[in-house]
Parts: sequence; structure tokens; C-alpha cells
Amino acid sequence: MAHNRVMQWAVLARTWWIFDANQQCPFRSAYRITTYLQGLHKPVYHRHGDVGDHVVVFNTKHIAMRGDFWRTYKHFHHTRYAGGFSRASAYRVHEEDPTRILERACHNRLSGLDNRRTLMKRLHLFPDKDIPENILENVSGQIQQVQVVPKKLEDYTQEDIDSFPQLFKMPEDYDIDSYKRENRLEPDQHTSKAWRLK
Amino acid sequence: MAAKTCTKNVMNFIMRSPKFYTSIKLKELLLCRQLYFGCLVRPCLGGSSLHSLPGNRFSSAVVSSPFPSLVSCRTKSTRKADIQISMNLGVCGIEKLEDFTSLSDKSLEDEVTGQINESLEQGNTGRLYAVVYIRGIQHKVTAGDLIVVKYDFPPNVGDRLRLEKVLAVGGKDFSMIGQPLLSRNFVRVDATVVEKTLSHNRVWFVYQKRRSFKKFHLYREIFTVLAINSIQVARLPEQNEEIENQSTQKLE
Amino acid sequence: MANNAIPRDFLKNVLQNGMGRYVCQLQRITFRFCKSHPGSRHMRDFIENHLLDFTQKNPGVVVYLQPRRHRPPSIVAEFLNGRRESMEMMRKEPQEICKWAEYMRGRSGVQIVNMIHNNHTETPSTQGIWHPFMFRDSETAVAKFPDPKYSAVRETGKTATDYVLEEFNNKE
Amino acid sequence: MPQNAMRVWKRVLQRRLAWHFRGRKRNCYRLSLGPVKKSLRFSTTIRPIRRKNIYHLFINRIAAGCAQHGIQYSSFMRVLSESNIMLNKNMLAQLSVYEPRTFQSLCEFAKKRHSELLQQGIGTVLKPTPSGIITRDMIKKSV
Amino acid sequence: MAASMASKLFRAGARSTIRKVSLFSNGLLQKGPRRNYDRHRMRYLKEMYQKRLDAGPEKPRRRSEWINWNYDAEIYAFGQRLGEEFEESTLRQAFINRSYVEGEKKKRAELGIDIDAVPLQLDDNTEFANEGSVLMSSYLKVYLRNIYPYMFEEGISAAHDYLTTDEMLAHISKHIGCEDLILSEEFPTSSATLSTTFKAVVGALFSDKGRERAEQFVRDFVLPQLIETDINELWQIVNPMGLLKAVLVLSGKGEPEPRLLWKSGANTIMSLYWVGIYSDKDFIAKSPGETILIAEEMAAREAIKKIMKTEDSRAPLVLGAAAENLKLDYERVNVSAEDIIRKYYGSEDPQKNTSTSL
Repeated sequence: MAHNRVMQWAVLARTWWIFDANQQCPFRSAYRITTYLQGLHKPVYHRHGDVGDHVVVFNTKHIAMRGDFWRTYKHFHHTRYAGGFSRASAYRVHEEDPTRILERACHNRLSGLDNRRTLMKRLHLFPDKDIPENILENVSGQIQQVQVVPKKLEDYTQEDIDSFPQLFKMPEDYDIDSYKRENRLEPDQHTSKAWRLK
Repeated sequence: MAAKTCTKNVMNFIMRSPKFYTSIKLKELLLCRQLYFGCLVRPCLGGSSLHSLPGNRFSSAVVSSPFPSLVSCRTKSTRKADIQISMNLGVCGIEKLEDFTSLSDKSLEDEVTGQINESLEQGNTGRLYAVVYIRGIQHKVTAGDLIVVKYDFPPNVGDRLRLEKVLAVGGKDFSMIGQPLLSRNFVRVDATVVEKTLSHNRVWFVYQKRRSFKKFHLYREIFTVLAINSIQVARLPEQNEEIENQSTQKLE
Repeated sequence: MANNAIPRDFLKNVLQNGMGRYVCQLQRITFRFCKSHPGSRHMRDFIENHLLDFTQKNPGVVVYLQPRRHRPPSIVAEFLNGRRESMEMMRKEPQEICKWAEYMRGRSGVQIVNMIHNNHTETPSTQGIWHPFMFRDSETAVAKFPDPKYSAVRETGKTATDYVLEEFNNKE
Repeated sequence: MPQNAMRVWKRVLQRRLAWHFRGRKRNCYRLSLGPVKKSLRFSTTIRPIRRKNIYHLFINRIAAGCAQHGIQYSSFMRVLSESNIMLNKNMLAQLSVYEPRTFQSLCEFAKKRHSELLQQGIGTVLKPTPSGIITRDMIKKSV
Repeated sequence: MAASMASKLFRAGARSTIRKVSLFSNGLLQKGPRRNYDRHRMRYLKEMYQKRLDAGPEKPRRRSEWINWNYDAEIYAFGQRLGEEFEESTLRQAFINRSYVEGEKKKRAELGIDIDAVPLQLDDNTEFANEGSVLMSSYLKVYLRNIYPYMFEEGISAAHDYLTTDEMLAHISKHIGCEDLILSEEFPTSSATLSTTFKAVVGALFSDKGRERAEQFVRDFVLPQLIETDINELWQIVNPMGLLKAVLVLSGKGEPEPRLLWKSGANTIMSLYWVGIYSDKDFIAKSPGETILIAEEMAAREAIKKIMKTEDSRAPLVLGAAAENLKLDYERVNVSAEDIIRKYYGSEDPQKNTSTSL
């Protein structure tokens, strides 16, 4: 019987996965992460079979939101007391806790499951690259990212920029900095407070 | 009738985009892909649009859309599985076209049959399993198994049967899958009827409140227990051998 | 009945019956009836007409007749696994008594209970049961995670800049 | 038969159906009438639902097995039905768990065949409509 | 509702659709007598039931004490049921135990009948039992050696011992109907008498029908009991790695070298390790485990299974009709693990060797 015991241990083992959330949309990566948390990626899946895996997510600080979701995507909360309703847009929540957005996305996508709480315990979120050593040792596989990580301007080397084909030549005396506006750096000054809190 | 509606459905689907289907070559298809998706399918999570979602596995270098006919007759549960699991695990559509030449080349086929025959001769095929079809239900059986055939099943207790409808046979080295059945010259599944009894008392109770509507039945279903004795596979015909002058099969 | 109100058990086969050879599990059957009471008239009719065919067909089953005064007719079947089951034959025609005798012959004597599975196998898998590491390429075993090679989207497809660069290079 | 006997016997039967309930429903006859009806109704109405749930579980398991080999569930099922392989979902789910090598070979076959069908492109769909079928298009043309 | 249900049960007998046979009296209503329910009877029945409980469980009685019992018919049916034509006399003798014969002699002595004047023709089944057990154990070993040619002798004898324990043979004889037919003093019959009776039946068949038929009988009734168990579990290997090293080195291959293949959840309670065993760079076997040591030991067992060709995907036992044209080589002797270890580890005592290289 020892062989059966050991084989069962292997079949129903809880493996550890790691997911790089750098430049990834939190919502679509949440779909993928929750699939692994529930164990839907295993042929031995069953709702009450508790065959889900652990997922370690890092770089949650560098998630990318589409359009101006940072400003318009709201996290709603109600303390269930009168006047306890409050909302905060994504960038405020992100400043306060960089892992909150992805965690909440996964939590919502596990709605309706009675073992949601245990599944959420198996989600380990880290704002940036450094992950505690003992957790990193457990990892045995990597989940593929949801989106292509775009190449930033800094990533291009100088010759790439020079050798990139130009559609037209800029006149020598053209002053590039002129188009800059003064208040471009401050976040959403131009929107009224009321609209922001809508 | 179903076939009719299905084909009509297909026709409508195509008729709505006449421009697309005039003379088409692979290259052109590529360029007007946007047109294809734009006009045909609402940007919801419909079947074919599933493939057009950014970041999925479909690359524009490949003909991305499966047949519209497939799209129109995909059931809800299939679509749900596609979205819930296949797309979430990132296997939407096909990454790159696999080289399907191996499907039709004969030499590969002979090589496989040669290997199977060789392992049969040496007798190290090991334990075989089979998928058999009895009274409308498919069972996966190996030697030494018990299966239950529900409702009335003519054979009597103690009879030795040969299960004829075998859909697939497999072992640790090979698996043979019939389209839809495997020929009886090469596969033999033996079983004996071990028991013919009635099930326990099952309840059928229907009740509607305040409608004086109440029906109650207790019934017992007849079922038969089959014990699977053995699964045997015979030599497959090599390319050179003709099937007609097949020597007397040991399975006959 | 509701599932959790009644006992449930797996499908059983007495002494691997049928694997070696099939042995009829009905060991003994006793027909109890009253000689005079009208209630047993069907049983008496069965005994006169049909019992002999039953005994000829099943030499391995010992048949006893037990006349009892003023008692309802009934069948008692004793099986090889030692269990004994009785069944009342009140108001049953001879044909139906034949049917129930035949039913007792076909049974394996195991108590009839709700079946959990409708099949039973000692070796469910011939190729080895699936496990999480079965289809992973062995490179990932030695890889040091997190590794951008495994996390990047494999099939990205051509973006607009790729088209532009391609056209540009073709022109040169 | 005096009334009392039937009364006693009814309670014995009821007890058989309500022994596993919680609280007074288990002991008091009058209180257990409703729950017993409910439990018997449940055990009848659940049968089709259970079959549906199990059916979906099979689909999930097959999709998970296919995903491991890199093919989408719908393409896999389409190719199997196209090439006349009549293994039903129960069997495919069992193969994906208990006979992973067979399932792997099915997936590889499905990928190749699916690519072949794609490569054939839309040609097969443009075959002339089988006789005996009238489409709206034909009517429009004839008018 | 229960009333309607109850009444429905009474009328249920008549209606029976083709597929579904509606309830007959057997199911729900095992106990309720149908005809009369008057109040005093109910109280009377309760009273009797209580008395029965106070009196305690019934004394176990032999089946022959009931009225519907006929020994000749039972003996005849026993032979017919198993599909064997026994001689009436040899079969009767097979069921007579020595304790029964002594009991008869004692009774005659008490009654003052002179024993040698009126000879007691009863002779017991001991020599049948001996013949039967010899035939059975030899056939089992020969069968297992031919079916598993690469298995070590110890494994074969372990499987044979499992099949010929008293409990197993008692279980088999009980389920082919010997228990009621046994004539012996002690009741309820112990597993020893049951197993000797089974051996005696095999011996009787051997003397009636010859060796071939008796062997077929053993193959059809004793060997199928191996289906439930895993044959490798029957033989407890104390030091699998040591045995594996001996086997590999003697067969010319390199030493077994365990390698860690996969690792998951190393720092958690549910840690999983897959360890594979290689001998000069080619893979032999692998196995999972909770810790590296367990995985390595299980991998060694898997490797031995592979060498003995009794891994889980081995061919099933050839039983029943398929075994008719089975040709068994009776002189075949399998390799014994004992000699391998003695040869490899020299004179040192093999079991003590605990060197498990990691």
C-alpha cells in the first residue's frame, strides 16, 4: 500500500507557481491566477477536491492599467454604518498598498466559491522583485504572463534609436522642448474634485 | 431537420459577408482580417472573436479564424470551457501551424504497426484497457473489472460474452482508437455475467404546495454485473500483407 | 430514498466470481406454503407445474419444500456468503413466483444497498495516473525562478512597428 | 383495521425517512412531515441536475488536460467529432486522468488535424450546398 | 403523506412497468406483518420483541439442525455447483474430519458397542488434505513462476504463503459452501478445519479426476484472490537499495545512483520530491515521496519491480478460459534474491546491510 499512498500524495500535491505581474493588466492576470488557485489546470479538478495550487505574485507595484483606469477605476467600500460609503480610485489604493489591486481582483474572481478564503490564503503577493528566500524555494513552475511587456524608451540603446528609420528629417533649429506644458507632471490637477470623487 | 437549420445557419453566416469570400488567397485573407472581424462578429466573447483578443496565442501570421461553421454550432458549455479554462491558461487557438504532413504519410503508419506487432510477439504489451460501448453507455475496462449494465440486458447469469463494440484499446506502450469502432478481428474483450439483480428502493416523489398535487412511486431498477475476463489484441496487418489472405485469426 | 438516509456501499463480487469460473451463488431455496389455505394456491400450482423445470435447470441449487399450516406462502433463499433472504409470495401468480425464483438465482447474496460507483476496478490506470509533473519539460526542474524566459508571452505576433521595420528593410 | 394501528405504522415509516435530521424534526412526527417531503423532493429533482454538473465537470477536466498539451478545448472536441472518434466526455475525462499518454496522443493528433483543417482554409465551406436545401439566398436570386 | 405512501406500498405489488419493477414487500416493509393490526396484537408483538432482546442472541446452530436439510442432496449440489463430477464416496470422505471420527468412536464406546467387532467404515480426510495441500502449493508456485518469470523466489513464496494461509482458505471454502457440509465435533468450525476441508476437496478431486482437473480447480478458486492485492506488497523487502545495488552490479550495470528530479513546496508541510534512480546514466525508475529519503526508498522498490517485470502496468493473471491452453514449465526455478545478496556481499549477513547511498 505504500506505493499507493505515495502516488496519491504526488497526484494531489500542492505545487507552487510564480507569476511576474510586471506591466500586466491586473484583471486579466487575476483570471489566470485564480484558475491556478482553484486547480482548474489539473485533470483531477473538483470543486470540493481542494486540488488548488499556491501562486506567488511579484512586481505587483508595476502593474499596468489600461486607459485612465488609474483614475476612473474605483474601489468601493461600505462600513455598513450610515454614511459609511467610500470610494477610492485605483492610484490612491495603489499608493497605499501596491498589492491591494491584484488581491482584490483575485478575490472578486473567486466569488461564489465556498473555499474562497482558503484559496486566497494560497495567494502570496509581493510589491516588487525581492521575495523571501523560503518562499522562493517552494516554487516549482512559472505561469506565463498575460500581456507582452512593452519595451520602454530607456531599454532602446542609442544606436537603435539612431538606426530607426525616420519618416522625415527634422529641421536643425527645431526646439523640441517647446511643446512641454508647465503642469504636465502633477497628477489630475485639471479635473475637478467633484468629478474625481464621482 | 437539425442538419437543415445548421447548414442554413452556416449559409446565413457567410452570406452576411459576401465581400470577404470572393476569390481569396491566404495573403489577402491576412490583410482584411480586421474587416472580417469588424463586420462579422460583435466584439463580445463570441466564438471566433475569442481568437482576436489581444495577447492571445493567435498570431496574424497565421490564418486565425477557424471555420465559421464551427463557430456557429459551438454550444454554450463548450464556449464556457473555452473561456474559463482554455483562454485563462493561455491556449486559445493554435500557436503555430503544426506540420500535419505526418498525418498522411504511410511510412509512419507502418512503423507504428510494426512496433505494435513486435511488442505483441514479445508478449510485453502488459495490461491493456479498453473502452467498450454497452447499451448506450461507454465503460473503460481492464481485466479483472466489474461493470454494471443498467436496465434489462438479455444475457443470463453465468453466460460468457464477447463485447463487440470496442471504441479504443490501449496499454503502456500504444493506444489504438477506433473511428468509431475497432475491427473485431484485432480486438477481443471477454466478459462473464456475474449477477442480475434489482437495485435498492429508489424514490420518485413530486409535490407542489397548495396545489393538492402529490405523486409518489417506489421503484427498483434491474441491473446486471459483468466481470471482465480478458482483453486481447491480435497482430495488425502490415503494409505488405493483404488483409484478405489474413491467416485464421487466433481471436475468431 | 434520500441518499444520506440510506446505507451506501461499493460494488462487490463474492470470491472473484466469474474470474476463474462462474459459481451460482444461490445455495439453497425453500418454498414454504400451506397445503390447504387458499392463499398458497398459487404456490401449490407453481410447485406442481414449474418447480421441476427450475430444479433441472439448476442442479447446483438444493430445493426444499416446507408445508406449514395456515402460514403465508414465501421463498427463503440461502446464499454462499452465508446470508439468508426471505420473500413473501402472497397474491403472486405462479409466473411471478417463477420470476422471483429466477431473481434469487441471479443474485450474489450481497445485501442490496445503494451503490456508490457502478463499476469496480483494482487497477484504474495502466499508464500511471496523471500527476502535476508528468508533462513538464525537465528544463524547468533546473531553472532558477523567477525566470523571464518562462514568463514571457511566447507567441506575440507582429506589432505595427514590426510591419514598418519589415517594409523598410524590404525596400533596402 | 382499527385507526390506531395505521397511526403507529405511519410513524415507524416516517422515522425511517427522518432519523438523520437535526433537532425536533427528527423526533416529532408532525414537525418532520415538511422536511421529509422536502428531502424526498430534493432526491428526485437533483437527478438531472447532478447529471448536468457531472457533465460540466467532465468538460472542465478535458479542457484542463488539453490546456497542458497546448490545444483549445473547442478545437480538440471539434477535431474528435470531425474524425469520427466517438469517445464520450466521461471517457475522455477518465483518459485524461488515468491514461495520460493516450490523452496526450489524442491531443497531438488534434493539433495536427486542426492545423490541417485550418490550412485547407475556408475551401471546404464553399462546397455547393447539398441538394434539397433551399436557402434564403436562392430565393432572393430567383425573385 | 406517509399514510398515502404506506397505502401505496400495499397496492404496489400489482403495478410493474417493464423497466422499473415497483416495490414488492421486500424493501421498506421487511418487518410489518400485513394482515392484522389490532391493538392488542401490537402490544403482544412489542412484548415478545422485548423478551427476545432480554434472552440475548440465539445460540449459533449447525445448518443441519433445521428441518429443511438433506445431506445427500447437499453433497450432490456441492459437486454440481462447482461444475465438477465428484465420486459420491470420496466427496463424503473429504468432509469427514478426524474429530468427527473420534467422536463417533467415543459414542460407540459409551454405548458399549465393541469397536473392532462392528468396524467403523468412517475414515477421515487427512490424507486427502495432505495430497491436496501438496498439489495446491506446488501448482501455485509453478503457476506464479511461469507468469512472473523474472520475479525473485522470495516474492513467489510470499505470494504463495499469502494464498495458502488458513484465513484465506477458510474464506474460500466458506464461499463455495463447505461450511454446512463439514462433519466435525467443534462448532462453529474454526478456520483450520475449514482450510483442511478445502484441501481435502482438492485432494478428492485429484484422486477422482486426476492432476490436471485439480490444478484447474485451484487456478479457478485460489488464484483469483490475487486480483485484489498487489503482488509486490506481499513481499516485504527490508533494504531495497542494497538488493538493487547487488542485482545491478552482478548483472554488469553500474551502481544505482539516486537523483532528485522534481521538488515542490520544499519548505511546506506538503513537500513533494520525485527521485529517480539511474545506473551509469540510463534511467531505471522514479518515485515520489514526502521527503527525499522516502522518495529514494520508494524509487528503489520501483526499480526492483521493474527488474522483476512486475511493475503496475504488468499483464493481468491468465485465469479462466484464457488459461486453458497455458503451457507451464514445471521444472522452472526463478532467481533467488538470497543468492544474489550472498554472492554480492560475500559472506556478510545480507539483511544487516543498511548502506543506502543517497
